[in-house]
Amino acid sequence: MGSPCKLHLYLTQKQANTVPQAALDCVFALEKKYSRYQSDSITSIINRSAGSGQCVRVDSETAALLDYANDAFEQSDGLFDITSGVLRKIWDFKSGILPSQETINQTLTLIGWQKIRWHNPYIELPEDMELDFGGYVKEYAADTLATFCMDNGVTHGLIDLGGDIRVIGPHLDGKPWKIGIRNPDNPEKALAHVESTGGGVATSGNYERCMVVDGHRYGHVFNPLTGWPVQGLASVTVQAEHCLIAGTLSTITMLKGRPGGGEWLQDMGLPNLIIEEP
Amino acid sequence: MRCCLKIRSEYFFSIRFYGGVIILLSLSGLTGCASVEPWEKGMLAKPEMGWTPDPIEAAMESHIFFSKEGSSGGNVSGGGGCGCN
Amino acid sequence: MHHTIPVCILILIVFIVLSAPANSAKIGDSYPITLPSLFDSKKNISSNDFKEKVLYVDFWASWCIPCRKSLPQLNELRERLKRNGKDFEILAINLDSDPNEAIAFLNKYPVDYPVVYDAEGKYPKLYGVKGMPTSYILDLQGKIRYVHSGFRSSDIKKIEALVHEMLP
Amino acid sequence: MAKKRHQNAALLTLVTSAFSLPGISAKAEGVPDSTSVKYRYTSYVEDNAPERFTVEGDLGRYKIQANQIQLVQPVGERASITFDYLSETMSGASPWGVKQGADNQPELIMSGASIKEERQDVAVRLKVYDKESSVSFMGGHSTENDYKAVYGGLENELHFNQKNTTVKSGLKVSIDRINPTQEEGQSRVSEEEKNSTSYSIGLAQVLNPSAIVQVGLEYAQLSGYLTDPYKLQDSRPDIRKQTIASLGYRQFITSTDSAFHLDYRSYTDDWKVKSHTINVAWYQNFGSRHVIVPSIRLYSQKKAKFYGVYFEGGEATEYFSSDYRLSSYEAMSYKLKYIKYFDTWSFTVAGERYESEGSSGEIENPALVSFTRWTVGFDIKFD
Repeated sequence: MGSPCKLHLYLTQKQANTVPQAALDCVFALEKKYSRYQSDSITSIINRSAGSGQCVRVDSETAALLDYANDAFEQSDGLFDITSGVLRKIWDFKSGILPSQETINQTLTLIGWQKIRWHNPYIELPEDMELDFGGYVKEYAADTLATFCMDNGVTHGLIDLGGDIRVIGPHLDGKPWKIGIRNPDNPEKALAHVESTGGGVATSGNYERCMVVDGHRYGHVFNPLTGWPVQGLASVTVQAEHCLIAGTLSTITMLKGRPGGGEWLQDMGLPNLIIEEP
Repeated sequence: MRCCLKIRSEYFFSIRFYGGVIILLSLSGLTGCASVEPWEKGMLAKPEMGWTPDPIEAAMESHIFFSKEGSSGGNVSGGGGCGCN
Repeated sequence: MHHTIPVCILILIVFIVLSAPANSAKIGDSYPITLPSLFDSKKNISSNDFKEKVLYVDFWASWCIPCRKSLPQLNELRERLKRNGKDFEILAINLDSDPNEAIAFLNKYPVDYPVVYDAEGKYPKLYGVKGMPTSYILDLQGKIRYVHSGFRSSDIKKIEALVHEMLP
Repeated sequence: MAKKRHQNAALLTLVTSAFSLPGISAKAEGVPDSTSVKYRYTSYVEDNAPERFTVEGDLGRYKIQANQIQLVQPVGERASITFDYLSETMSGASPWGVKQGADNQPELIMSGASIKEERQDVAVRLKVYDKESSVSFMGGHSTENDYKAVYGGLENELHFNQKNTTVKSGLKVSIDRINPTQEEGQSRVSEEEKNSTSYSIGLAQVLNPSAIVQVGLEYAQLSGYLTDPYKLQDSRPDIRKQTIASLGYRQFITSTDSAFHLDYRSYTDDWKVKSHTINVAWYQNFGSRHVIVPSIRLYSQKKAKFYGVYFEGGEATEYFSSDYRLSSYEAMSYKLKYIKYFDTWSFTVAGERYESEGSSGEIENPALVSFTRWTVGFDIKFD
């Protein structure tokens, strides 16, 4: 999934023979199914059909993910939008050049979940629009993997899919896992730690990729309503029962920025850590 | 006793019987909406209200009738064999 | 004997005329419940009594086959959640036509949570129960948050995880 | 990270939405439903060939003793497997044919010696069910020393309308191989095949909280060797097309705690056999432990077009049979059944008396059977 993934599992000998390989297969299968880069993925099939006037019938898992995206879109007032991936094309961080407002405005016409016709299990995309499950499928994969491990009798372990974490259960001695939260200014150093004996931890950061133009820092998290990178928060970490929920909440908080994001997240009543931009 | 229970065949072969079955089939097809709520099905759920409350005995019965009578069918229970004698 | 066919036709016709569409509760709706206890018809129990808790409203009947599994397993779940300090309660609404059958069932499969009796089937109609059993999870505000129809043993884990998520 | 006891609508929406995802909640092995075992012993004894007819051959009564076992084993939470085993022993003489005796009375010719045969039938059925539907796959095998059958079937049920309406459809196929035991002085076939296919559709409708009705239509086609190799001068067409319409009705009567069953079947085929069957049963509960079920079955049949009591010879008759089962007759049977329920098992005993008689205006076939059947058994549930 493009970022380092680590599985820490306490297994019996019997489990060790089967679970790790099956778990990896499980992740690769999800990657293959939802990757934008694989031409036979469901994402590519849906995206290729855009503008054809044809609808695509999706399987029940994809349908549930689309339903979830729809709910997240509504609950975030349009900020959590799986059609916003096209913004990446106009924001070239290597070039160090800002896209023109005209380009952004043009791209915004291709964004908006509400423009997509989604009648479970049929989806139809207008021309040139794209779906990108990347914003939450990694978190979902962490939960799926945890579910798989638990179904196979694993009770102690931690799954880390590139920073999206799902704890299956504590260490063998019952001690919680210590999860470090990166310092946005110095990503190699942990700024704080959270402890978990079970559940999901997800962090949304605006620091992994960015560019500085005229002394202004532009991060890689885009507001789908304005087409501009969001500002105000450097990193949001949320703890919830499931990694998917934690990830969605941290993403939405990040998109809401400062001060709205923090207030919105506090209302959830979930353990969280927000690092504001200086 | 037997003569009283004898069936009057002429009546049974009349057109009214087939007509009745056909009308029933078409009427049942028209029934679009429910009138019995899920929580009102206590009586219908009783074992003695089943179509075949004792399937294993019914299978034996239908096998006997199949091998001793000139017509068969119309029931759900399976089973094969001849029972020709 | 030969009157059978005309009688059946008559019944079918009457049935078609009587049919009517059903109501259905939605997520976010709130329908407070007040019903007499199954064991004491003079004692009313209301869903508002559990406002500080996540309330699992379970519509059941003694003749419903999955209920033989769901009631004992829900009782265990409630016990487990209580031990973990979760503000969780179950309110079981019995829909038997004869309350004595429900009492006989509970003698065989006892539960610790409150059981009320809805003789007229008022609440299942209001909630739009589509099968037996059907359950609704109400949040702290009494709003419906989850609807589940039928029961399989694996559902318990789902309910448990959901309650944990609702009561972090 | 401060914890806060609070519920937020947006969070709950996301959480409940996430719970529809297959990877989110543990699949967890469900506790399967209980396994059940049923056993029945049946004794079937035919009356002697009627005394008013002259009989040639063995007079021994035809008897069947059968043992049936059924095992229902749930598989996971959405499927169950049913195993059926039947073993029966048949003994006695069977009618070969009828000839015109002295004073114009039909005379029954019975098989010379007593036959003793065994039949074994094994069947497996897999039923997979979903919320609003179910599919069953069935296969089985029946063997006798002179007869083998392999059969299979497919059944589908769809529920509509909050399960108030059920549409059923079915397909059954059977391939039978006949290998008659040769006896001296008889010219019989060596090996023949018989195939049958049947299609059925049905519709069940809940009428009110205490009544349900079901209608069904079935079409079956039998082809191959349909002649009875054990009957004299028997020769039948090699195809038989059957149409069956059925009607069922169940009514619960609260005031007496009883259930009324009515089943009617109308049968017709291209051999011109027509029949009507009516079965009425009354299930009377006595408390929750005892059930008594009296029932009555009336059967009326019109003869096949090539049926005749005696074989008259001649060249004009392409097909002929004097098989009593193809004659015009009426039959009545009455049955009484008792079921006693215990906590985890139940006991059943049933007795049935069946009598048949030729239709008025017809020469009665002397081979028409009357029999008495007893069945005892038990059902056990393992929790």
